[in-house]
This record gives sequence, structure tokens and C-alpha cells, in this order.
Amino acid sequence: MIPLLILTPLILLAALGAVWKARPVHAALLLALTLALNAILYLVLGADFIGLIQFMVYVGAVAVLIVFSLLITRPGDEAEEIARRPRSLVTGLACSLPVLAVLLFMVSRFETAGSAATDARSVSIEQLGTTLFTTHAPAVMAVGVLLTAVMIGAALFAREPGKKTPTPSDS
Amino acid sequence: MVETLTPHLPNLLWWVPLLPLIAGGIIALLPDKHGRIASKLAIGALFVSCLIALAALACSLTPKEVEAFAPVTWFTFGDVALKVGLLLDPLSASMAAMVTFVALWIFIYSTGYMADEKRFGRFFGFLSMFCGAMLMVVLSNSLLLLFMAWELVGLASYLLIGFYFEKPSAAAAAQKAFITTRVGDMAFFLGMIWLYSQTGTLLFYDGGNGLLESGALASLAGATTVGGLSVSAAAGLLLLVGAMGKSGQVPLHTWLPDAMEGPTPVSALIHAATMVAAGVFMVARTHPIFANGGGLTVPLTACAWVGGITALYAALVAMAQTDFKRILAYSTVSQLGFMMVALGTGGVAAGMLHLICHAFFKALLFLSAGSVIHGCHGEQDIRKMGGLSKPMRRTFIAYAIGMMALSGFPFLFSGFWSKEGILHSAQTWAGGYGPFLLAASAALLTAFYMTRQALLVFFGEPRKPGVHHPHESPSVMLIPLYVLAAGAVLLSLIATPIWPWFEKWIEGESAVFDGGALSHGLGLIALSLGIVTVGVGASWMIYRKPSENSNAPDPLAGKLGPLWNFLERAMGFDALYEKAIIGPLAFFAGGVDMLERMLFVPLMGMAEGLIKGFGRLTGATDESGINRGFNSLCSGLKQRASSASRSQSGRPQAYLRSIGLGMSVLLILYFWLSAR
Amino acid sequence: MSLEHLPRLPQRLVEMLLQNFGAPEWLVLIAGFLVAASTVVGVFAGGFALLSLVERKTLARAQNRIGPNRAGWFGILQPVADGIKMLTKEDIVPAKAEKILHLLAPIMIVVPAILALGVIPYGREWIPVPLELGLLFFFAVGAMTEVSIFMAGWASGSKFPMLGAMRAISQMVSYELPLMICALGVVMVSGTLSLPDIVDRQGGFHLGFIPAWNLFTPWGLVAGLLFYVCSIAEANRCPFDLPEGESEIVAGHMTEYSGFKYALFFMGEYLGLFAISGLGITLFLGGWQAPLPGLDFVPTWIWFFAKLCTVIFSFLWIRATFPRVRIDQLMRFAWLCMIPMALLTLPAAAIWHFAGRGLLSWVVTVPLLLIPWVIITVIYNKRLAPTLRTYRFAE
Amino acid sequence: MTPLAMLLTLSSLMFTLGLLAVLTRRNAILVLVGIELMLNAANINFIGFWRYGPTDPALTGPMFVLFSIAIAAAEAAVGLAIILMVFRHTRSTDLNKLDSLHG
Repeated sequence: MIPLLILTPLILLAALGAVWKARPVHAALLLALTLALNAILYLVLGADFIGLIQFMVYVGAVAVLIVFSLLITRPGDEAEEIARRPRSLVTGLACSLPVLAVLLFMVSRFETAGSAATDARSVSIEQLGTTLFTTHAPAVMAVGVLLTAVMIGAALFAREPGKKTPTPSDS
Repeated sequence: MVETLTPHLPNLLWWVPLLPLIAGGIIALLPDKHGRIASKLAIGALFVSCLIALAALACSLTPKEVEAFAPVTWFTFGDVALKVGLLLDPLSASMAAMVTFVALWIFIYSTGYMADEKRFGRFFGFLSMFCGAMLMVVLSNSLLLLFMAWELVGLASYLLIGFYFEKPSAAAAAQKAFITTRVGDMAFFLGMIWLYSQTGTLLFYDGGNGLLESGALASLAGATTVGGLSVSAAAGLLLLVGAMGKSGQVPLHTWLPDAMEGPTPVSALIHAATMVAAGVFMVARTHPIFANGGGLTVPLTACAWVGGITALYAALVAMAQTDFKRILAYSTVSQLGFMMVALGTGGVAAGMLHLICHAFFKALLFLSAGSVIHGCHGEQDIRKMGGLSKPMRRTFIAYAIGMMALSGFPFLFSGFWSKEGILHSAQTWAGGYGPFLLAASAALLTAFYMTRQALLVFFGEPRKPGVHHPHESPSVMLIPLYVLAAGAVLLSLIATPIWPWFEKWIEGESAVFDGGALSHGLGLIALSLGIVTVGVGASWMIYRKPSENSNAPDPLAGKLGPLWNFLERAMGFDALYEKAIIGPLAFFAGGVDMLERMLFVPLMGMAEGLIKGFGRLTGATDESGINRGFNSLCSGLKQRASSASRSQSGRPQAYLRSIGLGMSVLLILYFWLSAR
Repeated sequence: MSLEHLPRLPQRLVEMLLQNFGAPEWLVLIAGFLVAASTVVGVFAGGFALLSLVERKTLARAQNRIGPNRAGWFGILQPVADGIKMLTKEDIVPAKAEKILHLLAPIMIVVPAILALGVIPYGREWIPVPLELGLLFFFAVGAMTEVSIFMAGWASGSKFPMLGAMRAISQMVSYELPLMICALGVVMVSGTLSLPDIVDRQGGFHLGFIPAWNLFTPWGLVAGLLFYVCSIAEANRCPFDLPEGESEIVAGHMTEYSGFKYALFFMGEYLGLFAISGLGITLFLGGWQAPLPGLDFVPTWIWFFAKLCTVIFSFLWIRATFPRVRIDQLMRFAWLCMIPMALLTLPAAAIWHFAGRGLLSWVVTVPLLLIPWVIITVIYNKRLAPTLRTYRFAE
Repeated sequence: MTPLAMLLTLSSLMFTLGLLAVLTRRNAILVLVGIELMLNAANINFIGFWRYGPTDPALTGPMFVLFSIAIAAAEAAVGLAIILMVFRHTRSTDLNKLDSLHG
């Protein structure tokens, strides 16, 4: 419970920063921080494997990817972003606050229904692997196909249109 | 060999339809530039399935029980399992062998005929699919599977007829074929559903539980429906309508002559082996339903009469046509009528014999027509040909064999014997002489118009010298011609009354050589001879000396006057449909259109549009008024629309926000309401 | 207490001391952990100091120079002198820099390296943190390095650091993939993600004298070689030291750093080198296992460090020998040669695992790996090899 | 407040923050950041229910998160590739400028 009490505000602060920071790179780095804290949260909750995977994939890959795209696209000045903020914030809050209200309402309802097993629980890698390749084997295959397709698709997208891959003699 | 093969047949037989279908699928994935590979693939697949079909034929030669392979449960809903399977009996074995054999030679011919075609590979893909679907029709042991394959045949025919889709006429012909057969298919579908609801099965043979076996037939005959018809008769009629659509019987025949807009090998395939044969085959396959109850059943009577009328009608129309392929197309309609007469009056055997013989010589005729057209650089008008027998001697010989087989030249040619068989069964039919007379006169006319065509195309002097330099076709196109010609001649061996092997085999008996059988039908043979002689002779008298001028009217045109024009326009069926069906439809559509405008315009607050709408009501023919009204309606709409479309900002987040707001409102509303 | 337990001595001492003074249990535990961690950090910080000297000496020998020889005997005090110089230098932060990130970046480069060092088993008795998911942990913290390099490059607010960071990230991402795939083969055969267990599985000897290390299997040989190449690239060392190629982009992401922060970068890099070499030794070279039978009397951690020294020395040798590659050659090499070969080791490892480790596996896996290897080599040499560059205006 | 309720609250807040980013950020890449936040908020729920809910031998919670991570990685790769392509065409990743579909 104590680690949760420490982690929760940290995660929320980092997430708020990721949403609020006007400078895109800051937002992306704060996202990485949020995700890393999330990974720690998973570790605390006993899902070691998931936590480490989360760290590897999100911090090591997704966040780096986002940062990298930011570097390539070089987003413009944040002054305009800040200037436009009040207006967009009104509509944004108008949409998201009711969602939050509904979610919190449901959470409170859920709690009155009440169910809490508090025994420590952890998942061993062996158990996870066995389940993954028996119960969820079709899903694993589907994800494999998906990832292959994504790899090919992303490579196709990212290729300069109408241009061959450069050969050394081109340069 | 037969003994060793038989146990493997259930597995092998699936490959007969599947191989061409798979080949078609693979070709569909090939880029167009690999046309040569596609053609080799298609021919190879069909060759293998031809071998299997011939092996199956060999296995089914010994008379035995019907062999049904229904091993596959397709799907299950509730506790009802829908099974599909294949069937091997003399009927399907002979059809499968014929289809694969004839189609194989048509494929080979196509490699020569379509050599310059840009979409060469695609063509073979379609052909393969066409053939595979037809084979599925032939071998299916389930009415449902048959129907599915039947629709696939329809689709493939649509694609092939519209193969030159840049040509508006081809595109129109393809649509026409598709829509016209759809009318028949609807009836077929209804009949199928009715049969299923009555018997609970769609398998033909299923160890006593099948649709065509005594139990189901008895229940079909027992139930009656409107007008005292038994269900089997009613369902049979519906199936007959389906077959009429597919096999081009009056009045659903109009698509068939137009279908020759496709490349010539396609016409050959449609007219000979696959498409139109499907209808006749379906009637033959479900013949027990038609004949259910014994005696002179309603569907059989209908079948005979429809066939007879079609035969005579098409023969009459064919007399007055000038397009090489169109004449052949109408002759196909006419011959299909013969088959229907045979099925209606005599039974499966006579009809199937004619179907198979016809497949050979009609494929032959179409392919030689293709060869002639190919040689004349695309010219199709027989009035502009003439004298081709010299430059295209080899094509001419092949054509002559096919033409003589079709006109029923005595003794040597299969067409004579099969037609004779039909006339025989029509003559002895208990339901009257009507179909017999119709068929006999159609036979006479057949001889007449085929002679006319032959004379105009191959004899006399070239009527447009200097324009064409007719040349002989390459041997890849000629060899199929001769193979089919040999078939057209040799088939007569198994079809004579002396040794009616084929008919007995289909009926499950063994044939005996009976020289005396000839004498029983001697009168009829004499009649056939007379018919052919009169037909050919009359044609010879009239067309012996064709006019030098290619634009001169036909010699008969003067004598027949307006009747000739009537025939030339195919008795106005197309025009009739134009007026009777399309006209009202267009009128109705116009009405709907008008209604919409009348409702729409006031809604948009366009007083001007309202006035124009009234103006359109009063002066419906005023073209300019309509146009202007429409334009102003459009511009008014555009103004309103552009102001309305300003809300469509094109920004994803704006949309997201609206969605979010809407969701929020809904949620709040929901909670508010549920809280109350 | 034998020599085997020597590295744990400080920890034991502190624990005993605290227990004597009646400290609570949790304090003893935490203090023990802290001391164990500082042992590792201390050892490798010393190793870093030593390596910086050895590297310079080795390079000097290779280049026919003498190398540092002023501070102390044969220059042995050179690292100390360097350290004092770095610590006393002015810490310059560029005006356009992001101050906080600029400060955080060097720290965040050292932290994951130390964390990674914590899970490696150095000896039979010397395993700082025996994690069940050690290998995964190693890669997970390794993933952080990229973010910190990016932070360094971006926070400097300058052109060369940015370019260097981009190069470094693309290089590390590209080579991380074959690195992990090679490690996966070991995981498949060992059936565990725990590094001590992986070392245990490599105990024993074939034919009485060939150690049963993963390197001495067909797939392990290929995977080990690929791992070796990848680890050079991951550690940003020559010939893959493009991110800091001083002839092109000054010093890459470290350009705008000076003083102690610069030293931290160096430290992070060398610690990373130790960590990745240690992982390679654990995965393929049998960890702390002795190379020959009958050498068990030597403490196991000595074997580990002997192997570590050998591997590190090979890195130095390579640095002295090979010229730097170009960035496009580097990337192409990763995606067209390394990844396909690395992927092939997976089926080979699977066959090895399931078909037993007898003759059959050899017959199947050797061609499975050898033939693609030859094909890729031939193709690479024919079509993709770096060609002579011609400069139009250079004559 | 039970730990589970706390996790659920955390995930609700994080989801809302992600939604806010999606709705208000102008840079397409930062919209993607918001989407990642929302995905992670959902993942927290899965882990929370697995940890504090009834025992589940199929490990649905962690499994779902595992697949969700895999799919998130795929989504990020494709999403960023698309954004880069858009950027190559329009030299901008500003969503407000990408309104060529406007009425």
C-alpha cells in the first residue's frame, strides 16, 4: 500500500506533465517517465515479467521512437501552442471531464460492490509461458502475424516514395 | 486399371473441379505480364482434371448403382448438418469428360486466338474459373452446391462476356446476361428452398434419403399446393424456369445472342460446354422430380413445349441474321430447344446425347467461326465474306463437318442421330404432336440457315476484294478444330438406333447390337432425310448465286417483306422487353425520382425548385426546362451544402471533440434519467 | 572462509558488525545490500580507471608509441591525474541548453550500467542480485541508455550533439535487435531467464576436456560471434564508434559536456562495456566456469575476470586494428546480415534443444547455419559491400 | 480506500489525461503520446484486477497487458510511420493544418 501511495501521485504528475508541457520533447520524455513509473508499479504489484517487458518495449522502443520522430519532424514554436491553449482547453475539458466523472462514478460504485483479495500474488515466468503457448496460442500467432505485417508496412511507409534504397555509390 | 482406380475415385474426383478453380485463383494473383505462365497453368490444370474425368468415365462404364460421395459436412446449424458431396453416375461422368475434353481444346485454341491480347493471363484465369465452376455443377451431389457453382458459372460468364469491357456493347451484353439469368436463378433458388423445406435435404443421393430417391419423391408428390399442383410439380416448374434462364429458352433467351460480344473462344465455351449446358444438365439431373408422379407431368409438358417453341423461334430468327456468330448463337438457342424437347418427351438419355454431340460440333463451329473472323481481320458480317473456301481450305473442311453435323446430314454425323432420337421421342410422346411438329420444322430451318451461312461465307466470289486478305490460322488453332471434328463424327458410332450404347448406358442398361432397330424407325429416318434435303435444297436454290454487292438485301427479304424485318430483329423480343419491362421500370424510376425531388426541394426551402418541379410535372417532355430546373436545384443545393459543410472542418480533433461532447451529453442524460 | 567468498567479505563484515551492535533486521539487510552493491561499483570503478590506462597503453603499443608514462611508474598514476583534472575543470553549460536535462543525462547513463552490472554472476558465491528474470532485467535497464543519450544530445541545444544522438540511437536500436535474438537462443536451450542458472547449465565438459559452454555448439558459435559484434556496436566502440566520431561530429552527444559530467559519460560507457562483456561471458563463455577440468581450486570469480580481461583486450585490439565504418554501411550491415543470421540461430537452437545434443543435431544445424552464412557473405561481398567512394571535387 | 480502488482511480485519471492530450494537442505525435497514456491506463486496470481480483489460472490480466503492449508497439510504429509520411508531404505535423478534407 505504501509504494502505491508513493507511486500514484508520481505517475499522475508525470502524466500531467506529458499532457501539459508545451515543448514536444519534454512531453515525450515525460511520457517515457510515466511509462517507466508504470513499469515500476507493475513490479510492485508482483507482475515482474510484465513490468520488465513494459520497460523494454515502452521506454526502450516506443518512447525512443516518438522522440526520434520528433527530432525528424522538428515541431515548430510552442508559443502558438500556449497562446491557443485556453480555447482548446475549454473544449478538451468539456469532453474529458464528463468521461472522468463517469469513470470515477463507476469506480465508486465498484467499491461499494466490494471485493478485495489482498494476498500477495506473483506470476512466475514458467506459468506465464505455459499459459501463453497453450491457452493463448492462437492470439500469439495472430500477434506474430500482426507484428510482421506492421514491420513490412512501416518499412514501406517510411521508404522515400519512388526512390530506391540508396547504394553506396549514390552518396 | 479400372479396378485399381475405383477406390481412389472419391478423393480424386474432387480434383476435377478444384484444379481449374485453384488454377484460376493462382492466375488471379499473377501479374498480367505473366500471361504465358497463366495459360500453361490453366491448360495444365485442365489437362490433369481431364485425365481424371476420363478415368472416372472409364470407372463408370460398367453399369452399377449410383455412386454418391457425400463425405463433407459443410456446416451445422443447430442439429441440422448441411452436407455437400460429389456424385458419379453415367450422367455426370459423361458430362465431366465432355466438358473437360472440349474445354481443353478450346483453351489450347485460345492460346492462338488471344495471342495478341493484353489481358491474356486474366482471360485464362476467367476461363479456368468458368470451367471449374461448370465441373462443380456437373459433379455436385447437392442441389445447394450445384446452385453455388451455377452462380459461379454466371459470374464467370459475366466476366468473360464483358472481357472487352471498354466496348460499351460488351459491357451491356455482360450485364444483360447476368441480369437475365438472374431472373431464372431466382426461380431456381425458390424451387430449391421449397424442396428443402419439404424434404429436409438437398443431397441428390444419400443412401435412400436423397432428394431424388423414392422417399423424398413420394413426400413431394404427396403434398399439394395451389391449383392442385403437387409440390414436386411446382418446384419442378421453378427449376425449369431456372434452367430456361441459363439455357436461353424463350422468353429468357435474349442474353445468349448478345453473349457473343465476348471473345470467340468464350462463345464456344458458353455455347458448347459450359454455360448453356448447365441448364439442360440441371433438368436432366433433377429429372426424377420433373417426372415425379408418372405419366404426363406438368413440368415435363411445360419443358417440351418451351423447348419446341424455342427451337422453332430461334431457327426462324437465325434465318434472317447476317452476323456470323449471331447465326450460330441462335442456332444454339434452337438446339437447346431440341434438348428441352427431348428432356420433356423422351427422358434424360436423348437430351444428354444431343447435348454432348452438340457440344462437340458447336464448339467446332464457333472455333472455326473464330478462325474465319481471325483470318478476315475481325470481320463478322457474312455478307462481306464469300469465297473463303480457297484461302482457308483447312478451316473450311472443319467448318463443313460441324455444319453438316448441326444441320443433320444423314448417317455419318452425330447430329443426325441425336436429332433423330429427339424427333423419335417427340413423335411417340403421349402429350400430343405439338412439340414434334415444332421440332421438325426447326430441324428443317436449321438445315436451311446453316446452308445459307456456308454458301455466303465460303462459296461464290469474295465480295469485298482488296479489303481483306484472308489468311489461314496457325496450327495451334487448327488442331483443336480437327480434334473436335473427329469427335463430332465419331460420336455417331455410339448413338445409332442399331447400337444405342449411350442411351442405354445413361439409363443403366447394357446395349445390344440390334440391326432390326433401324427398321422400326425407318419412317422417321426417311422423314429426317427429307427434312434435311428440303432445307438444304431450298437454301441452295436461293443462295446459290449470292449478290456481288455486300450491301444488297437478302434474296428472301423481298419475298417475306416486313416479316423478314421482324425476324431480323429477333421477333422484337428485345424491343418488347424494352417497352414492357424497362419502360415501366424507367417510368416508375422517373416517378420515384420526381417524388424525391418534390419532397427534397421544399425541405431545402427552394421555392424556385418547387416551381420547376411543378413545371416538370406539367411539361414532362420539356428537356430544357428540366435541365435548367435541375441546374438551379443543384446550385441551390450547393450553396446550402457549402454552408452546411463548414462544420466539416477536416480536422480530426474537431471531430473527436464533437464525438466526445456527444458522448458526454448522452452519458449525462443516461445517468440523469437512470437517477430519476 | 575460502578465497571463493572473498568478494562477499565486506558485506559479511558489515552485517556481523551491525548485528553485534543490535541493529534491527531490516537495517542489517539494507546495509548488506548497500555494501554488496558498493563492492560491485567499487570494483568496476577501479576497473574503469585501470582500463582507461590500459587502453591508452595498448593503443600506443599498436601505434608504435609509448603512451602515458609521466605520472607514476610507467604512468600508473595517469588515471588519478586524469580524475583530478576532470574534477577540477570548470563545468560549462551552454546558454541554449536545457539545464535540468543536461545535468540528468550523464547520471542516467551511469545508472543503468551499474544496474545491469548488478545481475551478473561473477562467481559461484558472488551474485550481487540473483534475479529470476535477470536477463530481461539486463535488457530492460539497457533500454534506458538510449533515452539518456537522446537527452544528452537534445539538452545540449547544439547541432553536433543532436546528430551524434540520432546516430547513436539508430545504431543502438538496430544492434539491440540481433543482440537480444542471440540471447534468446541461449534462453531457449537453458530454459531459464536467470543468469546464474544459465551459467550452471554450462558446467561440465565434453569428451572430458572441451568445456560445455554455449560457444562450443554450432548455434552458440554463430550467436556468440554475432553477440560479440553487436556488443561492440552497443558499447559504441571502434569500428562502430560513429556516435562520437571525432573527425565528423566532434564528440557526438558529449560535445557540450566538460569536466566531471564528461568523465561520467566516459565512466558510463566503460561500465556499459564491462556489463555487456560480462553478459556475453555469462551467456556464451560459461560465466565463471573453469576452462579446463582440474582447475577447480582457483576461485571461480578469478575465472570470470580472466575471461573479462581477455574479451576487453580483444575489444582494444579491434579498436587498434579496424578503421571506422560509415553510417549507411553500419545500418545495412545490421539489417541485412546480422538480423537474418541471428534469426537463423533460433531454429538451430530449437533443433539443438529438441533433437538432443548428439550427432543428429550437428548434422542438421551446421548446414542450417553454414549455408546461409556463406550465402549472406557472398551476397554482401558482391552487392552490398562498401565500394570505393569517389569525390567529384576532391582531385 | 482499498488498493484496487486506488489503482482504478489512477487509471481513470490517467485515461482522462490521455484523452485531454488527444483532444487538445496540435502535434500529431503528441496525440500519439495521449493514446499511449490511454492504453497504459487500461493496462493498469488489467494488472490491478489480476492482482486484487479472484484467482485466474488463465492469467487473463497479465496476458491481456502483454498483448496490449505488443499491439501498442505495432500501433506506435505504424502511427509514427504514417505521421512521417504526412510530414514528408506537408512539411508539418500540425493536425490543424492537415484539413484538406474540410468542407
